[in-house]
Amino acid sequence: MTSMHTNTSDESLWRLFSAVLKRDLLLSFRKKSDLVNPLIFFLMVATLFPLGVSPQPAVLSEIAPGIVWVAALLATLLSLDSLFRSDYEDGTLEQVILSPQPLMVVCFSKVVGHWMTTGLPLTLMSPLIGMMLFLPAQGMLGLMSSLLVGTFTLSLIGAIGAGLTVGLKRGGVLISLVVLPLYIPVLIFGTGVVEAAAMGVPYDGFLAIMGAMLALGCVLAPVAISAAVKISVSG
Amino acid sequence: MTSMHTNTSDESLWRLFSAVLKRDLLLSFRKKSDLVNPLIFFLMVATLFPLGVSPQPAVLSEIAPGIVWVAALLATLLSLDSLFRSDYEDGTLEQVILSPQPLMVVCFSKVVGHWMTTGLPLTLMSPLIGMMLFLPAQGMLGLMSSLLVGTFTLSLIGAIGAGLTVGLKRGGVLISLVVLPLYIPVLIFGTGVVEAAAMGVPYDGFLAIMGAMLALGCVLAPVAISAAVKISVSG
Amino acid sequence: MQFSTFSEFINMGGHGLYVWLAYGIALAIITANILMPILARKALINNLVRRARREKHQASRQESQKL
Amino acid sequence: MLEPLLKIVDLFCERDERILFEQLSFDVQAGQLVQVVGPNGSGKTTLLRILSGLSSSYEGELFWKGDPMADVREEFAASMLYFGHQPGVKGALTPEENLRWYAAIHPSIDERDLHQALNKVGLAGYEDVPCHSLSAGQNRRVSLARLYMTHAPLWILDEPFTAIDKRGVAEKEALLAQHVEQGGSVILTTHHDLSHSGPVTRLNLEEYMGT
Amino acid sequence: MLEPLLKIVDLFCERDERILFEQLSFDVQAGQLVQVVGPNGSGKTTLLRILSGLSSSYEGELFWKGDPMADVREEFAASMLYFGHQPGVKGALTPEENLRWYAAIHPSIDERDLHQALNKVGLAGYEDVPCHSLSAGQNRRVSLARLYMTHAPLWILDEPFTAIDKRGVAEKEALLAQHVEQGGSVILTTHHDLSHSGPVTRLNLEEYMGT
Amino acid sequence: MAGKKWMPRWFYQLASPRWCYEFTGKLLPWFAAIAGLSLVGGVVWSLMFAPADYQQGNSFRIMYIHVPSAILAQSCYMLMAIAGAIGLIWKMKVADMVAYSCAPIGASMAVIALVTGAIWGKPTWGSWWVWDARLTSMLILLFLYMGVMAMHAAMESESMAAKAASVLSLVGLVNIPIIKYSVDWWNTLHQPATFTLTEKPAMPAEMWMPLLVMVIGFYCFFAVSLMMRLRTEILRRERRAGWVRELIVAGTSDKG
Ligand code: HEM
Ligand SMILES: Nc1ncnc2c1ncn2[C@@H]1O[C@H](COP(=O)(O)OP(=O)(O)OP(=O)(O)O)[C@@H](O)[C@H]1O
Ligand SMILES: Nc1ncnc2c1ncn2[C@@H]1O[C@H](COP(=O)(O)OP(=O)(O)OP(=O)(O)O)[C@@H](O)[C@H]1O
Ligand SMILES: [Mg+2]
Ligand SMILES: [Mg+2]
Repeated sequence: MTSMHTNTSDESLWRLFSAVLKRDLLLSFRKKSDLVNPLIFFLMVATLFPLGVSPQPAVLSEIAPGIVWVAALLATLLSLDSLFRSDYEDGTLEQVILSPQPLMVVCFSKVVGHWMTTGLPLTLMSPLIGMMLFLPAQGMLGLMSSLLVGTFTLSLIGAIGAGLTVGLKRGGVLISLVVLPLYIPVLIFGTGVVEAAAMGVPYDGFLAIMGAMLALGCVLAPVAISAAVKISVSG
Repeated sequence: MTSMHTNTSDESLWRLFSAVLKRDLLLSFRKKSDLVNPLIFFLMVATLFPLGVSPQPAVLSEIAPGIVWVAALLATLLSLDSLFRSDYEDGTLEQVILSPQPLMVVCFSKVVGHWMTTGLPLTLMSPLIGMMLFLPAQGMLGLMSSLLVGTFTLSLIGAIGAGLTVGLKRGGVLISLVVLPLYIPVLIFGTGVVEAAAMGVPYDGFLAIMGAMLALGCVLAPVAISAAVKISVSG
Repeated sequence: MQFSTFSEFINMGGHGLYVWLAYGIALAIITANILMPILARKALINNLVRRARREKHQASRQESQKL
Repeated sequence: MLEPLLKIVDLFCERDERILFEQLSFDVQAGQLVQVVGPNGSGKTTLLRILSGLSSSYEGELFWKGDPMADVREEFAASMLYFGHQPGVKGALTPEENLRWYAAIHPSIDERDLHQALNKVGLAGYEDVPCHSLSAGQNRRVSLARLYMTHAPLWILDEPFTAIDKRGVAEKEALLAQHVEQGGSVILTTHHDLSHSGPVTRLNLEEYMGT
Repeated sequence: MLEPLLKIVDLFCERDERILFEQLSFDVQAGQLVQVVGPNGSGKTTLLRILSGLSSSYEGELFWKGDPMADVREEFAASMLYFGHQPGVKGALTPEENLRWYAAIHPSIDERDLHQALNKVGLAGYEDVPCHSLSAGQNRRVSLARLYMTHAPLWILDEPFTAIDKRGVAEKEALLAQHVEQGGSVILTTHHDLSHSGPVTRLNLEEYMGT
Repeated sequence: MAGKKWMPRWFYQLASPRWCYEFTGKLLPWFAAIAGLSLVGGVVWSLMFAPADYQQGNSFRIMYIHVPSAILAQSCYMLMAIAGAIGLIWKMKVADMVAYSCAPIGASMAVIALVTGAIWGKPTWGSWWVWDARLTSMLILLFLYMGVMAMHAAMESESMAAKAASVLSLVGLVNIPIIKYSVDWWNTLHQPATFTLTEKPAMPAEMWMPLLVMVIGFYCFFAVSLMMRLRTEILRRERRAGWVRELIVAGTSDKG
């Protein structure tokens, strides 16, 4: 019995990444509801506004970019709470932390899995909601591209909050407090893109800024997420 | 050792009711954050709209009733998820079901406790948000009275959803799906009251309807809640 | 001195309400920020003193039991 | 002997296509200690949940003091104390508050015995520590303290000795023996050997295993 | 004897104003089975979490094969297998998928031994049943199957026999004995008597209790 | 701990709660004196002697508390995040305590800035609140503080709470410039700035002198409040240490 050294070569990292991703996707697909629920939530929140605010197309089309984005943001936020929670409760998170594999890669892989099961379908569904809220047709592409980039940033930032609150009994609302202020730049630029697109103004500048935020997130967030998870588990 | 019959006299029911209420309030007050967090969430969600939609007073004051109500609805909804969950997870819910005391009373008492720690403070805080969204001053009274009546109805309805989803690992989003459609009448009449009040039109008709919904809820919801809880636990 | 009479000073050229409200709230929050640590410190020290006394008491009782 | 306290007639239970037990009939008399035994996954927990009324996915009949269970559900609930896999202890409350709450929801639990019970389970001095900062065994002890406070004649206990240390187990066994001696009944599962509990009736689930 | 595998020097731990243990020093040699004993709440779980690296709220020093733990954290992680209060089994996955995932995250666990391991813990035939429809004991068996698949020399086990039936316990004990014989080491807590595991070194936490 | 040798000596002394307790005990009266003097002097100066603004009249006097509190709220966040980082990296307990003590002070400064701003807005803009870039980013700063405080409140163990809150405040620190930038941009897109806070008439000396005094006073008040909280916190967390026991036994005479 010899001690075993971790092989942190690229290839082994990639294997780890894909094993984690595969498992998380498998878990989501086994519980179909996990896939569908954020979508329905998105749809429902978006429908609340015509009911609560006003059904007039003129009013709705003006507030549509904001509403779609806020609904997407809330749907992501709510689904994030469970990102680490079930792993924490059944003890798998403990095992991941104790394993010699780099935690950062595991966390990043979980975030990717989360985005693939919420952000991506949300993006694909957004034109439907845009239509329901009378968003001009020329705004659709802007809506989708901003959501595509933005939801991943949201998942990355939110995962930090999820990691920090996973050890707490009633994380539910706390995660929103921690994460919502950090979401505001994404919200502002996201709606900026959609509004520009709806008015037919070029929006690639804004989209580039969103891309930059995503890149920054990809670099910094995994460090923060893994630190957060470690703190939560090892108290 | 003789068998013991339950004393279902009014007085004993009242004792049960107050014991449950006292414990739930105690739990909330021990974790102050449970009290404050829904409030901050309410505030934050309300802030998202000016950021996402438009900061112009004219636009905001038009959509203010809808936004305040949607934010209150979401804050109630999110805090509801934990209504039965922790009791379920640590096994106390099982014990409550097995006790000879009427489950309906226990459930109603838990809902009252929930409303006192979320709906009531939310109502008290609503004028602040109304102000930030440029709701006319004459609308404030309508806003508060509609929220006072409405949030209790929301808690009652939401508790049914909470009871149904408590046995599931990731209830988080599911409860929204179950409950949101039922919330829509409350939302419509609630914003109706606020809009009428803001325009200086009498709104007691709408408020009376909301009162009727509340009365109906008080009678029917406890039955549904206790049935839901029983199903979830003895699955 | 910008004001010639006291009531002028209070009135602040019609903006008295706003100015005094702002200064009053700021004063309240600042005092609270000074008072709260003082009170917390008092409560803590009382607590610690009581505990120290209790421990001493217990120790002496144990001594006497041993003897 | 008189009417049995609990009578089980021809119980059948199946989960996921697998028959856990069938044609299971037995009586629990007052003053009897029944240990349900069987390897992991043989259906002990399932049986106990059926008996306590937590689960209704079964076929067969149950009688409480001669009456069909459905008719006397409430009386049964008042005379039964259940202890499940989960200890049923709130982490944010202290042991004392937890037990007061139990006294409020279950008429057979007497609040006046509280301090004595905490003493007995070795938690004197922890009355005002929130339960989340107690160890696994201490948390279960809080829940077990109910046994010292109750007048219920029937106890249904699912692995009550999990995470309890040797001395604790011996004390709990003595308590069971005393309860049985005073005419109470106990149905329990445990992987421990019961050595201090007096006469034990064993119900081996493997004998009723489905085919 | 050579350098001890794990060396603990002057460990001190306090929780909520109460000193759990102090001046705790001991060595774990290759081929040694250490049983940590003590009543409920004496700090066994706390000690095991410190040793495994899950908790850092302690004072004192730990050495792995002579090197300070902080310098060889990764090597230590690769040679240690931890089994905690929670089984670490995902309810929505089958036993097989659960174990494959463990093999992916821990280099010392060998996926090729999977079926044999499931056989050994008595779960043959349950490979493709999701774990949430297994009993308490079966769930823990899934997690214990890792012991049959690992090459890690040091095992840290916190009450591994909870909810496991008699025969299962005997088998696991034999496995521990075999591991120790082959030069591996085990640190465990359990309220069972170890009767089939060969020589056992006991570490009684009561002796190190604070004043 | 890497890099031990290159740290100056005071850094290690600060790391000792006892030294820190004694050191702050010596500093405290000085800061308290300066804070008291400059705040009283500044208030009198700004309320009675500073000239009224030619446009806004006497409501302009609100600036003398609004601006210092707004500045302080921002620098307090920096201090909190930096102290948190030091606590995370060097496992320095005192830094954790500083970070913990900063949050409520910073939050209350943000509240003062918001409330005085709102009150000032009523006579100036005719509305208690506008969604202006500055105001919005101050509101978000308050939210960030609330998140950090909620984090502290939610965690049961002190060391865990300190670490979690530090991670959060560091993440927030990275985000603050982004938030500021985005909010500025957002406002210019939506609405031509009706009122700009930056476009001020060059202030005459008799206007900014009292402001300077007030700013100094606020900073000293901040130091006083922080040190008092810190000292209580040190006592609480070190209550088992010998020197605290001696201090307690020596008598409760030590006030401050
Ligand atoms: C709730 C409302 C308000 C908030 C949150 C707010 C916030 C701020 C902030 C964050 C600063 C920056 C301090 C610095 O870093 O230099 C500031 C400065 C300032 N504010 Fe406000 N403000 C509000 C309302 C007002 C109003 C109504 C006025 C006057 C019309 C005003 C006038 C000023 C001035 C003159 C400065 C100094 C400018 C400078 O130093 O750059 N503010 N305020
Ligand atoms: N989260 C916590 N916070 C504070 N104190 C705790 C916490 N968890 C445990 N403790 C304290 O630490 C002590 C030791 O707990 P630990 O879980 O290590 O005991 P144990 O020896 O494993 O007991 P058991 O046999 O019951 O599992 C307990 O007495 C408890 O009071
Ligand atoms: N939720 C469930 N859904 C479907 N089947 C289940 C469920 N829970 C348990 N089972 C099945 O029922 C059988 C009996 O489970 P039970 O929990 O009653 O066993 P047990 O005798 O208590 O075992 P243990 O000693 O491990 O606690 C198990 O083999 C399992 O496959
Ligand atoms: Mg079982
Ligand atoms: Mg333990």
